[in-house]
Amino acid sequence: MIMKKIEAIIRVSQFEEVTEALHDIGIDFFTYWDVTGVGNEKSGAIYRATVYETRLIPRRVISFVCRDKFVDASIEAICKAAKTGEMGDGKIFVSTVDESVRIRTGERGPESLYIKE
Amino acid sequence: MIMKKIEAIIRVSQFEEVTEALHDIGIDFFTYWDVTGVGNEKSGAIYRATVYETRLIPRRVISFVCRDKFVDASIEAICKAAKTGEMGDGKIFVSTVDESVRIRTGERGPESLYIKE
Amino acid sequence: MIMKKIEAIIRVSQFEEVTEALHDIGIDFFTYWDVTGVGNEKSGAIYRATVYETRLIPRRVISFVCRDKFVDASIEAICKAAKTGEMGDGKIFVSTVDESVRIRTGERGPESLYIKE
Amino acid sequence: MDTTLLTTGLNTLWVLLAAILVFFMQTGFALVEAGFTRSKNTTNILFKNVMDFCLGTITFWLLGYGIMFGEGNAFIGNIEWLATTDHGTALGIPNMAFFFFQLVFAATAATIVSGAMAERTKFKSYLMYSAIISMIIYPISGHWIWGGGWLGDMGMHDFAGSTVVHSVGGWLALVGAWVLGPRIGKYRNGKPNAIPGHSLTLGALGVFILWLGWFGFNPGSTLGLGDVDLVAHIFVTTNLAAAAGGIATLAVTWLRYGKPGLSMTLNGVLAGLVAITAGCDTVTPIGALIIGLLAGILVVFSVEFLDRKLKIDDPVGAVSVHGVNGAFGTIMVGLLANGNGVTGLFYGGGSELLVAQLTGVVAVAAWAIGCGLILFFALKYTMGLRVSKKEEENGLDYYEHGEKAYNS
Amino acid sequence: MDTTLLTTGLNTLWVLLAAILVFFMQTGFALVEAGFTRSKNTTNILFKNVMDFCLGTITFWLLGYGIMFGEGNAFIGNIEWLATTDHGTALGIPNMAFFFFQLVFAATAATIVSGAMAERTKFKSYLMYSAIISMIIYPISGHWIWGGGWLGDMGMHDFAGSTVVHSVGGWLALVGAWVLGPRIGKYRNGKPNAIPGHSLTLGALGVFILWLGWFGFNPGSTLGLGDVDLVAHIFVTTNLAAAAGGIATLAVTWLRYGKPGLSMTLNGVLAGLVAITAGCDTVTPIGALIIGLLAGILVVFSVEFLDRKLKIDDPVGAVSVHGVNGAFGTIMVGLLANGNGVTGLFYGGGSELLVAQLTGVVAVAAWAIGCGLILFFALKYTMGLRVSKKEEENGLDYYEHGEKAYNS
Amino acid sequence: MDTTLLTTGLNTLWVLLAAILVFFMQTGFALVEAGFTRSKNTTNILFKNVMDFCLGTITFWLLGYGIMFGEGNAFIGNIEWLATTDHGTALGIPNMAFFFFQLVFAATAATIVSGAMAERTKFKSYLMYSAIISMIIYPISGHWIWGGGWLGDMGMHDFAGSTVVHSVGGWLALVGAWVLGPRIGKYRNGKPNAIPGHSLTLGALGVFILWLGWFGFNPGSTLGLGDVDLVAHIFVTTNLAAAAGGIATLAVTWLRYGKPGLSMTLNGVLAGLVAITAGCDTVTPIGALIIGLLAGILVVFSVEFLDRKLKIDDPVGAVSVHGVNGAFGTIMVGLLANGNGVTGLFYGGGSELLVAQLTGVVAVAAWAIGCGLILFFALKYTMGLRVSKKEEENGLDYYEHGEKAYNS
Ligand SMILES: Nc1ncnc2c1ncn2[C@@H]1O[C@H](COP(=O)(O)OP(=O)(O)O)[C@@H](O)[C@H]1O
Ligand SMILES: Nc1ncnc2c1ncn2[C@@H]1O[C@H](COP(=O)(O)OP(=O)(O)O)[C@@H](O)[C@H]1O
Ligand SMILES: Nc1ncnc2c1ncn2[C@@H]1O[C@H](COP(=O)(O)OP(=O)(O)O)[C@@H](O)[C@H]1O
Repeated sequence: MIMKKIEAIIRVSQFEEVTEALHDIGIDFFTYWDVTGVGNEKSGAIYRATVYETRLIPRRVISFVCRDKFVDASIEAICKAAKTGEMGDGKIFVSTVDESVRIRTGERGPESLYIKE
Repeated sequence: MIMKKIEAIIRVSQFEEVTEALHDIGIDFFTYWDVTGVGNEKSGAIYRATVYETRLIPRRVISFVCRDKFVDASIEAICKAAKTGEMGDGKIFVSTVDESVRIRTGERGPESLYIKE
Repeated sequence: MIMKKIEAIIRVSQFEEVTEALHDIGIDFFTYWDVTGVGNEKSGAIYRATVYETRLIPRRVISFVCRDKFVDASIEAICKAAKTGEMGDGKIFVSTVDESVRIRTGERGPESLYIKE
Repeated sequence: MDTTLLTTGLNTLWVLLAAILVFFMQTGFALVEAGFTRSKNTTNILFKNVMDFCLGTITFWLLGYGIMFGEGNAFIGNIEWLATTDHGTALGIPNMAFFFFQLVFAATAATIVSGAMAERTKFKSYLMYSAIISMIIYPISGHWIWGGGWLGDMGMHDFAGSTVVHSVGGWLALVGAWVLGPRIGKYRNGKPNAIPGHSLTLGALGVFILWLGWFGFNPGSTLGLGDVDLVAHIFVTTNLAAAAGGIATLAVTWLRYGKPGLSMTLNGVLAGLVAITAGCDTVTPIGALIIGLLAGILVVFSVEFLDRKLKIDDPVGAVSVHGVNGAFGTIMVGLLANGNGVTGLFYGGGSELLVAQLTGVVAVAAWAIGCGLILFFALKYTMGLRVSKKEEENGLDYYEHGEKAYNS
Repeated sequence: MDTTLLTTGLNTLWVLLAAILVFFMQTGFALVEAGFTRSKNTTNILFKNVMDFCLGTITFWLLGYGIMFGEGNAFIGNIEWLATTDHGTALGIPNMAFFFFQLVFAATAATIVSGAMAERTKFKSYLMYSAIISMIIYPISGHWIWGGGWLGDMGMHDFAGSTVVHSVGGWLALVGAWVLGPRIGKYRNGKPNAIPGHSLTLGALGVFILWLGWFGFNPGSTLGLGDVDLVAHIFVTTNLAAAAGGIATLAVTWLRYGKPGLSMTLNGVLAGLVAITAGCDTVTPIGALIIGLLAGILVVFSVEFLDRKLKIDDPVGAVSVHGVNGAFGTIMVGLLANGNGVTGLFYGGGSELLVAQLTGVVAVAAWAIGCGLILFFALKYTMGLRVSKKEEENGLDYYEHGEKAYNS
Repeated sequence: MDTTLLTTGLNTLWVLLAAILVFFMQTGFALVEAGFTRSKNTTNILFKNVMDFCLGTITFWLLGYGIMFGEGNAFIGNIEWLATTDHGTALGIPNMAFFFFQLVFAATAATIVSGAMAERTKFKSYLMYSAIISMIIYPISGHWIWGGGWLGDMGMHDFAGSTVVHSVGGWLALVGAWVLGPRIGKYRNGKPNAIPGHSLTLGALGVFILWLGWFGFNPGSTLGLGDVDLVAHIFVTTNLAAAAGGIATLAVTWLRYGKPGLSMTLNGVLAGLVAITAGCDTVTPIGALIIGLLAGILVVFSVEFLDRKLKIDDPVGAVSVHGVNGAFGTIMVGLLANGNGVTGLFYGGGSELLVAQLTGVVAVAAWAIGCGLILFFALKYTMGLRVSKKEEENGLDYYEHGEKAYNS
């Protein structure tokens, strides 16, 4: 079974909704961190006497590895939950992962991604 | 020679040990950053009068690119050093890298990964 | 058309120059975050009475996905802008992306990477 | 200088120094409120705290001082523009010294409200209501107790302002937080979520500064050093209640939640301080200890009650600390007073004092809640009270000010 | 104690407490400067603020005090080693009390400069010029006004040091920032960029602490409590000007930039405080309000002018706050003075005072700018004034100190 | 008021204000300790600092005050519950004023210990030993010197507590840190590692606040303003020693480590302040300068010695700053005293004073170390002193409190 890595760059404000949407389709494991995105969206800013436009917008990356069959559902779920319709909603990138290891058990491959206990 | 990217999501508290374990097998270059992991592990938290369980646990990502032949040793080393045996020890993901460039010299491919002076 | 992900680990101090260099070749979208790099570069540090050398150097990761044909130009641009010639200038890694989605529109594939309004 | 000049000099020095300490409480409030809220709203909350002192200065000077201390009648003072009518000399200090001392108290009442309404209130509306509180609402109820009004005449004893300052602020905060509604994400399926503040360091620093300021707030209310024993006594009771409040909350959180919690304990210290404020001059050190302990317990249950039952979202605990404990401390005077001319029920003073205290607590609560309802609904239906969902989610700093508090 | 001892005791207490408050302003400056600059230079800017007080203490004690207050002539005092000649008793307080009070003022002047030159000045050169400012430059112009020199004789009135302290610091800052040149990245294609400071929380905390300290700075300059009305009056004027400064800047930024800006408003509060310093004893409360409002407006345009026209990079606004508003406030005394023995033009006092004020402003500006040019160019061509491009880009903390301010 | 009342008023005011300043030192300690440790333990260290003042307040009131100042015998005072026996009137101030002043000193001694034992001590055990220090250990040795005990009788001179307060805290800290053992990761292959604190900004802010507080600590120990020259003198000596300490450490770190280091220099300022505390009233300004310079040098080598040779892990330098420099400063009085009724060896006062000083230093060190050994071993073998490896690695905030200090 092939494993895929999904990286979604989203608005920080949509994070809760995306988490729930992923939960609903069975994705309960992921890793996230905060980044700065440079894209189409601009925002007006002021600092002391300087008014300026910045294209540096705070974003959050949600990253997880899942089995192939989850990819489409994940994309759909993220798209729905992360969309506001305004410029700057973000991107999803999918790539292939060769191997996965669960450190605690040493399990390898897709197996290491299942929920067990 | 094929190059692989290894990304290990570990407990922050195991970082020193993982660093040493990698050093022992000849991996001296890597990049890391702090992330939040959502997984099986839960932790009890309190804030003012609210007691709650959070699945958001601080983690560290260690990321490095190495030649194919280092992959197994790396996985083994990380597994040993990062393991505590309790839920939440983290994951290792391996994927393929097409190209690598050392900015300073412009060297490409696996060569750019060697230790040189 | 194939999509590639380029991840460049650079000095924070070269960030502005790299941004401009990328802009010049038409790359206007990317995501970045701050990381710590462990590599050849060392720096002297002092804390209270302890003088020590640290190999933990602040770095910035610039990450973007682009169409295949941009890869070489990007590498060249980054190399030029990020280079200081001293140890520790960083690395560029290129890998393959299977799918890309623009959350706002649901567009998929290379199309989702174009500048559109 | 002769003894008359020296006496005035000494008393004035004390009042002004106490006022400086109370002024510094503005800083404490700013830090506590910033620390207990998220970093995306930090510029906003700091800004509000800076501006409410600026606005309070102007409005209390313009009208508030006269409304509070002007002779007037039992319910309201006079319109005396620019604080020029002398209310200080009769107390043995210059009018401007008394005015400045009262000004920093007025600003304290106003600043309490911003914490409870943090992270979702429009900046413009904030400026509006903050000005009105310092100019009208606070001075009127203040007049009742300290300005020669009906509650003071009834014998109500609120030495340094548990009710006059803290309760008024607390009840206004209650109404404000209720009219606004909870922050997005505070309740999910009716259950309260934790929204941790961005820095307990700021919170703790703020509480230390407030504690410091209270050594001006309470003993400074003697307005002089004629009775040094009294002043020293107040230092001790104030400090004991604060310490007892902290210890009690520590114990309660430890027993109740399994772990000792700093965020709540910081509230406990403040609860002790608020509760002792009314009776710091008259209760014994043991009385202060009791008041502090009870306040430290009360604050936990009050926070829980607001959070879980009333579902009113008060990010910093302003209602429980200032409203509830201000009322509690005022009532305790009716029971535990034993000195400085007042005697409570437990020391054989009869129930008269207790009745006066209860009347005062209820009257001021009614006044503040009534005014709050009118004020906040009026704002809600005119300029609007709450920012849009988008602004709230992305942070007020970003949309309202275009300025983030933290950068690299 | 008898009344003589009591009088000395009371006055000394007041002066020493005021000095403590002014000392605490060092902390305020340190925080404002740290908050308004980037985190890669935080260790450096904090370090500079710690060291300038250390060095100022030693150098002002060694020589500065004598140069400022020694009888000397109209232009300079005397070489009096180790502050041993008594200048206090004549004022009714111990020499050491007066010395300590003056020392904290001297240190304030020196510390102003570090903000404008932040993020690019060599540490070694900083220590050098900071010592020279406290030892020589500040005391000489200070002598002119407060030490029995020619400007004081002319009738110039600078009660607490708008010119003596703030302008001197501000003009030196101007020259320093100009000689250094702007930070890398401040100008691109001739247009100014925003380089946001790393923490508005630190900025706001610093401003609150400075505001607090000003209640020592201004009223403490009475050097005693003989006239309590005057002392209380100064509290009120000082506070009103600060509040008005904040409100004016809020309004200007809101109208001009579309959003209310905290970073600028913090400067506005300080501008009001600096501007009222010269005349806090003599202007009326309404005069203070006017001075504060104008200062709050002036500071915005001054910052813009420096930033956009002169292209001088002053990261914290030291030149506009201390230099420009120090001068402005001093001049306003010539117009609005109305009490404490001086009367300005608008109150029928004639133009003499105004002329003296203008003379003082110009003379001190010339002195500070002249000294600054010599000092900073001398440093530039000897030990060097600016760090290398690499050090600046990677942060001064890293290269100059090997110590980052923030770690995990 | 008549002159008697005025005298009491003035002296009481001074003592209470000084006490407020010393109270604020709690904040300084909290910030220094938080800044010099890692962010995963920030809630914990702040919490400890809040609680030790709460507990100190209660325990010193309960028993400590009587044990320290009760007549008793040469070694211990009396059991006097609730600080009700009057020890103030004889000094010309109310008992409660003297009590409050002494309370804030006691709390200082206790709080010193938390820094050295930071990042690995169990919260429960901390509360325990902190209470015992304020209630018993500190008051007993305090009695020897300030309470009419044998060291005072011998002529030992410790004006404001280099030994009474700082050394006691420092030696207890030494034992505590030694019994606990170093933090995980502090030593690797026997060589000390740097574990940088999470915020030098907090560290610097804390040091500024401590410096401020010292203007209450030292001159406040006059307990009155009868001798204003003495009070002013103490301001100057205190400040000179602090500045000299900072400069000396700056120089040493620069020469020794190649770069000027802020973290160490902050310790240097504190070292100067601790060292001058014993003799601030009697040494000349030049004496203060010398003491400060030597303290600033001594602290560096002391930190190195502990770190490298003794391998005792003291994250904030409490032992070197308070223990070593407290002892050093006390001894220097034997050499450099020259006023306020005491004369040291160098000024022809003979060796008697020096002997008394040395005796005091040794006796108090023995007492503190002895008590520390009993206390910390007792705790270690009963409730346990150190958290588990897992808790330490993940941070005490997480496991002990369930509350992180910093959130987004
Ligand atoms: N090619 C890309 N590679 C990496 N990140 C990208 C790329 N394009 C967009 N992003 C990220 O997605 C965010 C949103 O993209 P943006 O272009 O602003 O909006 P939209 O996708 O709605 O047109 C950007 O801020 C950036 O972080
Ligand atoms: N499929 C995944 N994709 C990305 N990160 C993951 C994934 N599964 C786990 N992780 C990361 O690994 C951490 C540990 O995983 P967890 O499931 O809690 O424990 P364990 O692997 O021991 O069962 C998580 O907190 C998360 O950061
Ligand atoms: N194999 C690798 N995998 C991941 N990151 C690397 C790798 N090699 C280097 N880096 C990153 O690049 C940075 C610079 O590399 P370094 O070896 O110090 O300099 P240079 O590439 O000039 O020889 C390192 O700090 C690290 O962040």
